[in-house]
Amino acid sequence: MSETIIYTMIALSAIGILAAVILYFVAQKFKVYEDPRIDEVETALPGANCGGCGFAGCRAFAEACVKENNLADLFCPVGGNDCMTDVASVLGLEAVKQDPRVAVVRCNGSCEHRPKTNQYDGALSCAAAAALYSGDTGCQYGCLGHGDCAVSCDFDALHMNHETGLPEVVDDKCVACGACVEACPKTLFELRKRGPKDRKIFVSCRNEDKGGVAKKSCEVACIGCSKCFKVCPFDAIIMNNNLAFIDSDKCKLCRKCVIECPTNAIIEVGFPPRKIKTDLPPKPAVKKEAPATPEVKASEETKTDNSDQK
Amino acid sequence: MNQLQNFTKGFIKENPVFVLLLGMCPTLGVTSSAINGLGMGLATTFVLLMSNVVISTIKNVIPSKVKIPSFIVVIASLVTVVELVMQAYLPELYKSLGLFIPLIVVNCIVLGRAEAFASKNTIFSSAVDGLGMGLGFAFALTLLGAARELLGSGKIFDLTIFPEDYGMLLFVLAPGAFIVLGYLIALITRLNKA
Amino acid sequence: MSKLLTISPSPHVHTSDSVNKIMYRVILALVPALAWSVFMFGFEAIRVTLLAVAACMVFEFLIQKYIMKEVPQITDGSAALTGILLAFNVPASLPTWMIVVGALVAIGVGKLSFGGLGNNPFNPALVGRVFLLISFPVHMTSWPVTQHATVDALTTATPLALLKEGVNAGKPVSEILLDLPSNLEMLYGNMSGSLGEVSALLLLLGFAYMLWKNVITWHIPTFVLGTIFVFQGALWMLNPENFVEPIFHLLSGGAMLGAIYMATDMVTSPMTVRGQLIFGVGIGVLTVLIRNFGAYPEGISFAILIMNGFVPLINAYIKPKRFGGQK
Amino acid sequence: MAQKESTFLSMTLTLFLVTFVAATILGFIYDLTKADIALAKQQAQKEAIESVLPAFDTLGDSYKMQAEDSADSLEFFPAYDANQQLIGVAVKTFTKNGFSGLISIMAGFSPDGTITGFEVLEHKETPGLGAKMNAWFKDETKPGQNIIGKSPGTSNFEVSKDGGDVDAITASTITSRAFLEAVVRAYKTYQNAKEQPVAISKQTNEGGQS
Amino acid sequence: MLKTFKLGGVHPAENKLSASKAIEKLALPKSVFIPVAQHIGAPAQALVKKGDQVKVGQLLAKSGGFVSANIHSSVSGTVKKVDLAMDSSGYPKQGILIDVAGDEWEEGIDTSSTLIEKFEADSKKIIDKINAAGIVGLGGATFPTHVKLMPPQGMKAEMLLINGVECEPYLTSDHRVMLEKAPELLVGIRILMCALEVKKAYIGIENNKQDAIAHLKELTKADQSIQIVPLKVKYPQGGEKQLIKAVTGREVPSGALPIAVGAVVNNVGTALAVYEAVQKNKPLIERVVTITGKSVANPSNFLVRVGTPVQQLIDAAGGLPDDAGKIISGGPMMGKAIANTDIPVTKGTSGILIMQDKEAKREKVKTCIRCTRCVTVCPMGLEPYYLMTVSEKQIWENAEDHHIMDCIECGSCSYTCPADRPLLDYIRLGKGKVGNIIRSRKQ
Amino acid sequence: MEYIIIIIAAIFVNNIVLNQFLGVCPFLGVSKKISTAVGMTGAVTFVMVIATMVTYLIQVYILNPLGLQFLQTIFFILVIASLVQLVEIILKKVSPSLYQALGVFLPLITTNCAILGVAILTYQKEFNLMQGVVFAIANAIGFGLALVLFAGLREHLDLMNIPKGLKGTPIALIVAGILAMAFMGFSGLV
Ligand SMILES: Cc1cc2nc3c(=O)[nH]c(=O)nc-3n(C[C@H](O)[C@H](O)[C@H](O)COP(=O)(O)O)c2cc1C
Ligand SMILES: Cc1cc2nc3c(=O)[nH]c(=O)nc-3n(C[C@H](O)[C@H](O)[C@H](O)COP(=O)(O)O)c2cc1C
Ligand SMILES: Cc1cc2nc3c(=O)[nH]c(=O)nc-3n(C[C@H](O)[C@H](O)[C@H](O)COP(=O)(O)O)c2cc1C
Ligand SMILES: Cc1cc2nc3c(=O)[nH]c(=O)nc-3n(C[C@H](O)[C@H](O)[C@H](O)CO)c2cc1C
Ligand code: SF4
Ligand code: SF4
Ligand code: SF4
Ligand code: SF4
Ligand code: FES
Repeated sequence: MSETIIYTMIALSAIGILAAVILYFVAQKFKVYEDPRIDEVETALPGANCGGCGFAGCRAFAEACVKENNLADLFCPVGGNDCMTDVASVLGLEAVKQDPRVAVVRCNGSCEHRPKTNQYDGALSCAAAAALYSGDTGCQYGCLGHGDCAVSCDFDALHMNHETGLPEVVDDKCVACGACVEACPKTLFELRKRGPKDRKIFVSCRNEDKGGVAKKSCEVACIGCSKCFKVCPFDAIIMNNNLAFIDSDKCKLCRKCVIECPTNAIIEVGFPPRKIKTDLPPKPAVKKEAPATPEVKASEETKTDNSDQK
Repeated sequence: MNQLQNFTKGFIKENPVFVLLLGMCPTLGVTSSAINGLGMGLATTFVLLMSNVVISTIKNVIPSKVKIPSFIVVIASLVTVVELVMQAYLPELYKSLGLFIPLIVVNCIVLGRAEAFASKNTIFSSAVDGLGMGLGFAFALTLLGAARELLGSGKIFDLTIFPEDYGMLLFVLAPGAFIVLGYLIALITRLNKA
Repeated sequence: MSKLLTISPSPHVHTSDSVNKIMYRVILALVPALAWSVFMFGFEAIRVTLLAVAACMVFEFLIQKYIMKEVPQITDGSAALTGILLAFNVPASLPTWMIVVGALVAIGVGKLSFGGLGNNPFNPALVGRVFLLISFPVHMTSWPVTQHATVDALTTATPLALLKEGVNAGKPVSEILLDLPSNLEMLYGNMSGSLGEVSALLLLLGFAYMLWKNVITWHIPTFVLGTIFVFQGALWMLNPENFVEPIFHLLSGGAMLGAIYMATDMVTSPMTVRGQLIFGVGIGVLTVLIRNFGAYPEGISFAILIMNGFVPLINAYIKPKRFGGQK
Repeated sequence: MAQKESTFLSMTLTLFLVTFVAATILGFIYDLTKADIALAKQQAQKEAIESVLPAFDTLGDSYKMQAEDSADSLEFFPAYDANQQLIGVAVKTFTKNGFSGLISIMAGFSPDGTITGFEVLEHKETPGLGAKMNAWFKDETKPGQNIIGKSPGTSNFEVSKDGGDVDAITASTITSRAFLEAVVRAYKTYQNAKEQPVAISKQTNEGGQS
Repeated sequence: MLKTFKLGGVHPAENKLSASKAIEKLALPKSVFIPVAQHIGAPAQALVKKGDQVKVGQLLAKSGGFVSANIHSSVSGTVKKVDLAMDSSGYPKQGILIDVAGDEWEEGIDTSSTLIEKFEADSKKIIDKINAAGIVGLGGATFPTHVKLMPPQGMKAEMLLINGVECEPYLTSDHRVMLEKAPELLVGIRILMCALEVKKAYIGIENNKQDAIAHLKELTKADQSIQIVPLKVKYPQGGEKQLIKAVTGREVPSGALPIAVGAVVNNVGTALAVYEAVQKNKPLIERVVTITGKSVANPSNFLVRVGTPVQQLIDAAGGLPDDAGKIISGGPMMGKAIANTDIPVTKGTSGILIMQDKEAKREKVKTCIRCTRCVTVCPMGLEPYYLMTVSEKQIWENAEDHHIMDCIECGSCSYTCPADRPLLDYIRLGKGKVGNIIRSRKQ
Repeated sequence: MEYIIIIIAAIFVNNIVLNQFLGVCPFLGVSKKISTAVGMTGAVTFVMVIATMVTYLIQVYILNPLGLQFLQTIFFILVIASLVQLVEIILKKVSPSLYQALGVFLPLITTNCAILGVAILTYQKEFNLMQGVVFAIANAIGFGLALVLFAGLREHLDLMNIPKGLKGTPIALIVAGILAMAFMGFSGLV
């Protein structure tokens, strides 16, 4: 064994021991307690730092979780229940289950349904437009169409449809962070229960004007006629200020109200196409002849079918 | 995750350079040519593989307070081995990689993988992870080196692609490293998404 | 009402000034200098300029349309301006392909990578120019013989290069100056150099035009040139054998072109007058440092680029005087 | 994952063990590679010497000599043919005035001072510019820049810009000046050494014999 | 050298088309809609109900708090309903709809045009009268005047500034008031000085109203306490802080009120209204409104009863031109575009401007080229380009740090931006948000 | 003069990040805000100077006499790692405010090539202790200059409309490249 090897062994071991000894004593002397669970909780979180939980980022949420020691009011919408279960297991607590939610737009006043009454020519921001005036249509409650909501969505779950001028939510991508709820100056977004197979039924309108006024400014406005309210077998519908609202906790997705609504203000999402007899948006009309629209559709379909065959 | 995925993730999906952005110094510093990139990449791969193996072997006997120092000693020893061996048998390469060989020690991926993977996984999967990550690193460095060498002097691995007169010197120099890496990362991210 | 009224927030009136007008006025201001370089370098000057402008505009169009998928904005004149200024900063003899590469770097890397007009922190034309200078040092420092040379033997090198050469070889400045064009010659533009930098006088003429049209303010050029004058003057007073007198530095090389047309690029310069003071002084000091002590005989391109890097910091800390703010 | 408690003993012990094992392994590997590293270094040196001198038979003992214009010394490697006749001397010379500082060169001189070859051993000049010097100054197709076969004693080893006989590397005058400075330094020191052999401090050559 | 404020400012084309048109009385409307909130502060509370008969000058709604103002009837007739109706922003607001019948005035109001110069020099009584008359600032902000006249504890007004600047292009109502009602105006000023207990008043007038300057100088020759100050033509000279700076050289600190530097600023129209209220018992029920525009057949200045539909003014000026693209209530720099000509003239309506189609449209927004012009012209020394960006990206902390709340919304920045950026649109938005944040923080 | 040359060379000509490629990870990582960049610079300066001194002494008084130069790497890194941990622990207790300011950066410094790089370079360049310290300080300043400049640029870019694909790291690298290119203007200055 050469000299170098011996020196090597001595020197290196010595510095190793030295490091350990110093570290040990210093660590003893200058001990500061920090809850290691904060880090653990943080790793369990998705790390999107979106603030959907109401805290300034994931770390702050983690700190809150550890501090509160009670997860009742704490929920990470992005990670969802799985994530909260993880957090709970780190902390040895029960996670609070929340029904998965998804954003819906409560305005269906597309360009064709809602005539313009003036031309807006300012900054292309809903918030700016809303601060200026009620909007470029007769409906002061409706979508302004400049897409603040779409910009606010960090998850690419919201897009403006340029045909209708309205935003559309991509259910699969939406994590119910609520950013759009905050962003929309007309508060058109609602986080609704996702429902089985992403099915949901809701009143896509926030117009609180009286029936006539509402109808005049927008064809598909809720006119507050209460027909849906009466037909609902589960008392899921609330009438308030000339406007119907469906409580997603009570709604059993029976779709009776959809057929009942005279203005098509109630929207159903995620259902398979109805059997021909019920696929008639306005009026129950099982016996009556089908209204024009589906007929046109049907003939269009057959046309395309034909052309395909050719 | 099966071992194959574990192995391949380092190439594109979790590429240490393009995606995780670790080990930037050697990445930028030695890639003035493809061969340098490859050499450095392989040296790092060796260290990564071995350190992952060693650390996952000894992980259970290390007290947490001296975890980092111990890991570093392991890594530094391995680097020294590489340094010595390279000096003895590949003196040319050693010369051109210069300062960056000892700096493998502080290459964030080595310690990063040790911490994040090897200290939690079995020896075999740690080895696979180390090898995959290392080769991913080598792949990235070679790619970057090749791109810079091509743009800078019209060659790849010293094979002339176009006359050197058309080479743009800047790409061989420091700024070129940053710029080429910037665009490469953008490209890879794009491919990753697609 | 049959027609829908327009609604918009106030104000409802607007100046007639526009980005396009600003850009085209700068281009117009550069025309005399361009004419002079055509006189000096002949057809080559036209070739380089047209090529650079065309390449910049084509790249801007292609990248915006096909890579960024935006509506191309080449008519705003900024790409053309970048092209002209790039051309003004290279020797008239630069091979075609290098000009194209320079334009690609200027527009692609220097401008559009950041999102296009207004977003770039660095002056695009200078990014292109410095890229060329570092990548092709030989071509970028070989100057064509001017067509109207008076001091024939020496016209292929710029006054600054000759100066640096001489100083490096240990000659005293007074001796070197004998071989250089006189201040008057440099003022009207009888010297060798990059295509657009030769005539200080015509560049100043363009400056006057831009001031008149309110395209730029006087601050930055004055601060830059003033600093060069003062700093170089101080060095010269200390040791006239090692350092040349300050006027020489104002008239030679790209000092005028840089100070008037490149440092003033509004996108890449500070927002307040006090910020512009720091910016201008910084450029002046760095230019003198590089010219006198660095490897490059000419330094204003680097100086401007470096100070471009400081602009965000300057903007973050140097604020306009606020009404009712603390005194 | 079960991890050990951090007690004083366990901490010290582990770190000791880790370093100890590492040290042992390293020590052995160092021992193992030591000879090879030295060999590789010599090999490189020898190759450099061979490439700058005409074919020789044996290398004499190398010696160091103080450069005439600097406090540092240059290393000399005399080479002999089969008859123990001096064929040339390889001089390891340097300059600190390169564009990026140090340039180290092995220059070969025939006994009359003509340059027989050179090899740049170490430099940090800019790739594509100054870095070209190894090829530039021995390009046989360009007599203006080729220094092989010339002698600093007979031609002016300055760049043509400074009035000398050698064309500088394009756009790299600084490197060229520095390079020539190093060569001239080697030449001058060599001439001095010839004139006053007393000053030569003999050294044992550690294995330059081939 | 004419006086002016130092920082920033712009000079848009003046276009004072109606400057030479004498004030005409507009015919009585058929019905009026009188909103209960025509001022800054709490809305007034309606006192009448459907079917009530009202006379001109009768109190319709009572001031709803300290910062609020009474609302009086501007016509006589029957209250048709007390209900919501669209205001200029398109949102329904409460107001009183009255069908006009005859022109019967409340007793005690002196409708003659005789000039009464003498007044009782009792500050308290004057302020009470002003309060009762529902006078609010007619310069645009419609801030209740009586509040301004009662400086907060520990502050003392040193001077009165009368704002005759009228720096907005097109508008000429103040100009006409200064020419045609100068004697009344001066009495009003003396009343205000008395109410504030100050010895000095200045009337700031931009130099483009030479006739008004000469006229008022002539009338005040004898009176040392009122001084006419001609000012350089520069927008927004009429902004309160700018006017104070221009006339006195004092700078109202950021976030503070003019009274902090001892100044109170009132518009000439306000001073005239004060005269009428104090000397003639006439509440604020009518005001001078300019109706103008490049294609308007007959740009004029009308004396209009509050509540008159804008449509009637337009008709009186020759009808809506075919090429009308935008109707603005107020001037082109600060006025508000309206979509609907049924909305009423209110106390704050200084003019109706009808813009042609081609002027009405904004240019396409381009990216900011950081030309520094917005910074240079901002009279408050702000960085509009930055404020817009952070407001657009909703980084409110940065907006607050950069003093977004100091913005007086003069629009100089948007006006001057060569890239046609909607700077003020976003700054206004940011101001709203930051204001809310600050308020909620205080609570 | 000698010190001035060391300083100018380290800050401008051979800037540790832009030219030597050392400490690039923190350069990219902690440069999103100017305030963090300043904090990091403080922490790096602190550790770099101490580390350079300690490693210098170790090199001269332990490794060289014993002929253990090949152990340089392992010794240096062990010293740096322990040092950083020590500093962190002590700061946390002694000056919580300073720890708040610098603490978060300390763990990052262990794996910062710049520290080890400067330690090794100090030895390679055959500086003496004083020169080594000056060299370390100058490099720390060079690092800080690059970092703060870069942070300013990135804060600025955050408000700009960077094309989607280039947002984040790619554009940061391009900016770093252009900055490095601009800094090449300093070449030959010393
Ligand atoms: C990035 C860069 C690297 C350079 N590298 C070298 C070099 O390695 N050697 C050299 O002599 N000149 C180099 N130069 C060029 C010198 O700055 C200088 O221009 C030249 O040496 C003297 O000019 P000349 O040779 O054209 O007469 C470099 C320039 C730059 C910008
Ligand atoms: C809450 C509040 C309190 C005010 N108090 C006073 C005051 O005490 N004295 C005063 O002269 N003005 C007071 N003002 C009026 C303002 O200074 C200013 O004149 C008014 O907002 C309209 O000005 P503008 O048109 O320039 O915006 C007050 C305004 C507000 C909003
Ligand atoms: C940008 C700007 C411009 C203004 N221009 C005028 C003006 O020209 N004339 C005027 O009387 N008030 C103008 N004002 C309103 C004044 O600031 C201030 O509110 C008014 O003179 C106070 O008087 P008042 O309370 O009697 O209305 C302007 C306000 C702003 C913010
Ligand atoms: C006064 C002025 C100077 C300009 N100087 C330059 C310049 O030096 N280089 C350049 O590429 N563009 C210049 N431009 C054009 C434009 O600002 C530039 O393309 C932007 O930097 C691109 O975003 C200039 C524009 C103006 C108004
Ligand atoms: S912003 Fe709205 S649509 Fe987007 S993820 Fe959040 S809740 Fe869903
Ligand atoms: S839903 Fe709301 S935020 Fe979205 S475009 Fe409509 S108004 Fe704007
Ligand atoms: S609107 Fe506000 S930000 Fe714009 S110039 Fe006026 S005061 Fe300044
Ligand atoms: S005026 Fe317009 S273009 Fe100029 S800096 Fe301001 S916002 Fe930008
Ligand atoms: S590799 Fe150098 S700091 Fe990470």
